[in-house]
Amino acid sequence: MISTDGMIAETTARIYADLCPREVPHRAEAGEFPQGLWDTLAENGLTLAWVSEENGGFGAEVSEVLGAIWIAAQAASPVPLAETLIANWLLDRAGLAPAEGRASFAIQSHLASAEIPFGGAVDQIVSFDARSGEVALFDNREPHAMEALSPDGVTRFVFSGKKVERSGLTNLSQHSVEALVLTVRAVQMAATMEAALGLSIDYVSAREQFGRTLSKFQAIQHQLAVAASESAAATMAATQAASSLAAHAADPAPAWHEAVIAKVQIGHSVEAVTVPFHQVHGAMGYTQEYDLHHYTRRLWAWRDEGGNEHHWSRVLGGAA
Amino acid sequence: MISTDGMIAETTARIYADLCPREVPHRAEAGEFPQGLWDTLAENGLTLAWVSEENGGFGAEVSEVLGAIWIAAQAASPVPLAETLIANWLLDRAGLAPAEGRASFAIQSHLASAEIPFGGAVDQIVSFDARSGEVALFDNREPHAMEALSPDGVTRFVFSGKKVERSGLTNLSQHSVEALVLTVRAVQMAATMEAALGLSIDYVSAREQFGRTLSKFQAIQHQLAVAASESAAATMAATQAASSLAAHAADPAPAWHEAVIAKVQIGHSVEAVTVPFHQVHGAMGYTQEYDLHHYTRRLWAWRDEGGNEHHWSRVLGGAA
Amino acid sequence: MQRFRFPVIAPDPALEELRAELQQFLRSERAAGTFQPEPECWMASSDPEFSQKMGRRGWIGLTWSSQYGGHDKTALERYIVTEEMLRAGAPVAAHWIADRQHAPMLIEHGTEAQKLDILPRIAAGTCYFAIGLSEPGAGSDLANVKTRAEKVEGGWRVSGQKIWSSGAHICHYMVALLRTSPADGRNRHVGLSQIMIDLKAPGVTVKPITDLSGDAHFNEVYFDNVLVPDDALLGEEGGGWKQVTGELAMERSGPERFLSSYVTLESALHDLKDRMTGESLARLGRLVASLRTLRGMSWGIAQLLHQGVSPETEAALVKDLGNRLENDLTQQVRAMMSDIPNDEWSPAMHRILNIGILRSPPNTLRGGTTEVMRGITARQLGLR
Amino acid sequence: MQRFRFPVIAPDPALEELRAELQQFLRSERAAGTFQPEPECWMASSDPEFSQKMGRRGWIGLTWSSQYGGHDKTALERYIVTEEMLRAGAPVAAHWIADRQHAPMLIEHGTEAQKLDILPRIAAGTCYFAIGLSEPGAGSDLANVKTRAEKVEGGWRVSGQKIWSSGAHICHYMVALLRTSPADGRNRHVGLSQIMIDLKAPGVTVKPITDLSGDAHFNEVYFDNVLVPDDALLGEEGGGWKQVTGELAMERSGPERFLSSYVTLESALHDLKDRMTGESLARLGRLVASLRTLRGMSWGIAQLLHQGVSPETEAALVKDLGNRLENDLTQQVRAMMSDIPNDEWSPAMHRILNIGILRSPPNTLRGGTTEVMRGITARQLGLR
Repeated sequence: MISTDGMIAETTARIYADLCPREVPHRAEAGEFPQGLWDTLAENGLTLAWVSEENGGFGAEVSEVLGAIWIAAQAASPVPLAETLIANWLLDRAGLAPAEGRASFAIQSHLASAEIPFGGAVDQIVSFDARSGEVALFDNREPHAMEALSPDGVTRFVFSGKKVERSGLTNLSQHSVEALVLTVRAVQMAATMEAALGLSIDYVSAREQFGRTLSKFQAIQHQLAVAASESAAATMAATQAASSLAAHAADPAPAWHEAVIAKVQIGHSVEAVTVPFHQVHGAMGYTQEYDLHHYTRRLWAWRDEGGNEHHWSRVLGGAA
Repeated sequence: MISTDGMIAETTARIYADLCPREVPHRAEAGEFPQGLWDTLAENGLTLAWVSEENGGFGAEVSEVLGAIWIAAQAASPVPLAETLIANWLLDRAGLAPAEGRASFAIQSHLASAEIPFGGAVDQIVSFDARSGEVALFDNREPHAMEALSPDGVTRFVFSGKKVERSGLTNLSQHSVEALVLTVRAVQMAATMEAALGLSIDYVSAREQFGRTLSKFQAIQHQLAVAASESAAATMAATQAASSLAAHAADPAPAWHEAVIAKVQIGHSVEAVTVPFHQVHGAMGYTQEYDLHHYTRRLWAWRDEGGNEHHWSRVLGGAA
Repeated sequence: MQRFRFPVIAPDPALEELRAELQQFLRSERAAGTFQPEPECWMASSDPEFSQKMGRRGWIGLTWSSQYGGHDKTALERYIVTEEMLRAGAPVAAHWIADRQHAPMLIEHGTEAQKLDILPRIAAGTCYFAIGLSEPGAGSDLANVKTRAEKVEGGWRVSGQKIWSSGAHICHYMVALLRTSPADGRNRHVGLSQIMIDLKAPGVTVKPITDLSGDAHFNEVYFDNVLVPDDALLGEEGGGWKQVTGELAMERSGPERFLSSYVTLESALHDLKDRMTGESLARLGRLVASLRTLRGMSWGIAQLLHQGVSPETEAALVKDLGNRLENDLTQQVRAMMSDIPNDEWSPAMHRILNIGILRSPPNTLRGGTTEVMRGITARQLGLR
Repeated sequence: MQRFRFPVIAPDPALEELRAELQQFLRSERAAGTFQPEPECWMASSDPEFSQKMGRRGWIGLTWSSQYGGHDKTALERYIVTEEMLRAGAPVAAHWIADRQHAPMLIEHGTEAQKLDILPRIAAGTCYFAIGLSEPGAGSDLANVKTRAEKVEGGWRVSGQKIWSSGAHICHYMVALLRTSPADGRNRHVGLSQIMIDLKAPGVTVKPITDLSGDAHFNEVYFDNVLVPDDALLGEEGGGWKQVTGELAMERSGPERFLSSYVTLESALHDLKDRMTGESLARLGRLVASLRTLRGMSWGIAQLLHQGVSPETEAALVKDLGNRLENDLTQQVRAMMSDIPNDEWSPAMHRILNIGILRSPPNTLRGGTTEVMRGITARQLGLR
């Protein structure tokens, strides 16, 4: 279990309960960014939670912040909270001031470009160069939107020729940064699976066919039982990654292994949960006005982000 | 559908109905070879069905003989009928007289040895050398028994140093022989799946739990429905391979593609049928005294024979 | 014993000529930029202009009489046309359902006037039909339809609501399953009839439903005392249930049940070319085997239908297997594409894979859910 | 919300010492040829000598008091022992069930005399127990047991039949679920009790059942008016149902539910060594992730059990996931091994893979079928 105790998670829970009811992700996708939600998160310092005090942040515990990320994901958070947290963590490690507003991140390796989550809705991109350890802050004007599975949108960011606003060196390795990013996504994915499971249970408990609620059909029960088992496994994998990250907060490199395990485990279970979730919902779950797709589309997008489960399985097998 | 009309199939059906009731495969596995069944098959000329008239056989149609093979497989035939048919087909193509009794076959490629189906119960081994097209008949004294999944037993046969009794050249390619062997096995596997499906349906229709027959549980119905769909697909794949083989009886090389498709399709579906068959049978299906394992163990053995479904999937993908 | 009937059909060279002609047409249309290939094109990719082009080439209405604008060809020729359109991911959704389903229905049940009026327009690719089965309270449980048609002087008055009617916003007609008399106690299958409704008639309101992929081909269709003439009743009054289940069985075995994601595989092969690893070759081999096997089953059923046999269980098997294959195909392609860095993917690959994933959920719902398919098979196995 | 409780436990270096000691022992036993690793060793690989060796090293009866021959260790230390034995595929079946299940039962419900008599022998690896639950008419539907125990002067008379009792042919005792009074109308859960039966007692007949792999560890056990003393009743008269469901829940989360085929993977890695293709590395990676995740879940439950909490649903989840993992592992290994010609396989690989396949069907049956596990989960989800 990801702990959602502590002040940071509780504040986050309160803000989302107040300012992110189910209409908000819908409106965000229609182009109406929830400025009030974002401003409140920022005013409460949540975007700076992983920034050290000397750089103007709160130096919060890894695990407390992951609890907040869990809560945001369960609300289908339509703002780049996790992305900004990661971006600011990177800046902090390079001794740089946090981003001014909404930010996202990119890991630069041999590729000339990167796919940026939430890329259409952020002001700045923080890149980490895996070869040099350099962190750089780029302006994100005119992002190149891509067709995306995620409701959050994705853009493609080409590194060369872009103006660097500030930059600095870190002693972080690629494994360090991957450990953080993969763990954050694992927590979000596990939270998303559990939220979508909850929606599915509610739906089959209310909907009738053939004079019975759907929940009374053994085929429905067993589909959701399998999905629940995969969702529980995802939460375990995320929790193990989170524990390992918390134990290596100073430099997360040793947490890389558990983070990759979580990526592989959870990535491979996406089909095993999204297929039954959609199936038990029937056509209703396929409509834009219903909430399920806020969860399933994020799962589809996140499993591919930064390499899909097949890629990371090879990496993990090679490291074993 | 594999046609089981025609005199050869009907004769086979009659012989198996008379001489291969359910006890016979059980006794064969306990070491009691069903000599009466075998002698009757041989006396009726069935082992020579694919031998041309000039070599003392009947030169029967490919498709008629495949119908007989289907029938034998559904009875969990504990005698090397299919193996002897293949062995004699090879000898015939080399202009050689058929084997004297029970025979099996081996395809010699770069390996120094081959796994011989029914190897413990046959008098002679007919090898086909894929490099030269040569067919050779070996004595099979002192076979080296291996641990085997199949109730028919498997031996390992080392080619070098063995006495060749007779040999001759053919103009057959490796593809020609593979087309025949893979098609024969595909027909046997599809027949075996359908027979085991029948056993499963009978079992769940008779067995009660919680005051209802098992067949009334939706979870049981859906498991067997999925198995039935895979079994139907296996039969289609086998039938397409059989049609192609029949259309190219003179030299089956052009039938290779459909035969490989059948191997891949059916091999990949073995788990999808054997898992539900065993599951709906509960512990009963796991006992030696019950019949199910005669079918499931053959499926497990045949999917591995001459390379498993993964190997052949690569071959097929490379040929596409 | 062999439990299911799937004849194997020998190849027919005449059909291969037709296929070559279709491929030539599709290649040149793609080259001209008329369309971009899309998965699930028969449901979600509409282009009336493309449909009209097909109509001009004689590729709609193949099987019916030239007297009604048809082309006097066989069901197997029609099969080849549908197969090639799906393989190409062409924008055929506008006319697909009318050609597949409603034209045969009109031929069987329509008046001479209706046939002369409507069939030539369907064949020309200018007249489209929507299916009117589902309602908010009647999904898998189709017998629960509540939309009523009341007999009035000279026709029927229709009131109620249909939902998930694909394409209704561009269609000219809907054939709806309606309650024309009350259920007989617990037997809800009686008193249902099929009625053709002009979607431009007063009292009809069509409201698009946007789906999670952003497409808006589904619709809610409301009927407020819509008056339709007597001859709008297709088939027997009260015979709707039997007619509908017969049609569903026919549709379930078509190539749209296993070729709808084919373009995804083709796109991946294009991007990977000579960079296929052993693993990807194995994935390809497995898909080739499944596609070939399902094609054989579907084609065998087409042959039976051609002979007037309607094998309900075999069709349900094809649909269930085909749905599994299509989901599997998309996942296998995701795995294959992981062999190359994603900035070496073509833009088309990104697009096709995204569309394929986003459009996949309804596959196992439309035309009967997976649960309904397995129930049909279980009944044939004697389990229920 | 988080629906299930699975604590994450930080690594404990003390446990790693124990693990090293176990691994050292197992390596030297294997080198000495005492055993060949086998899948499903805890069910099907019996070697009383090996059990006695373990007893001498203090690896049976870890958690109970030294007063009864135990070693005053924690449940977590016991977990490490079971884990290493399973990973090695060691022949532990003889004592496994007594150590896991019946010793704790005796500690809770036994008389002082029974504890002093039996527990030290279990801990020494010389006294074995069989489970007496299933009957020919009571499989998943366990409440349907018909074997009766009738109260008589000074004890009980037992008549009836148990089946699928693993190891009964070498066991000294069986603890059986028996009907001690009639069902209360439709409530069949009342009137059941757990009774310990000396398998050497007059009237007991043990008949081995050979399974499809050729093993004969299953048995039919017949009771013909077998007299057992009063203190053979373990726990409450009529409380058998509750006791049994509690025990089942405890067993379902152990490492035997996901490590039973581990030796198959290890054997493949040994044969493949540096010949692993990218595909095989991916398969390995996926298995590593699943094993690690399930281990975390199972270990978390061990912690809860240690604290006296018995999480029934979490245990059912582990069993269902573990069963799926084990089937998957065997299939993944088949795929990995297809990378090298089969005459380059070690003889051990052939043997282990065959055994793994042949012994796999009971996994999803014993300890509660997959259908029962999913029913338990569905109940917790509020669906039934």
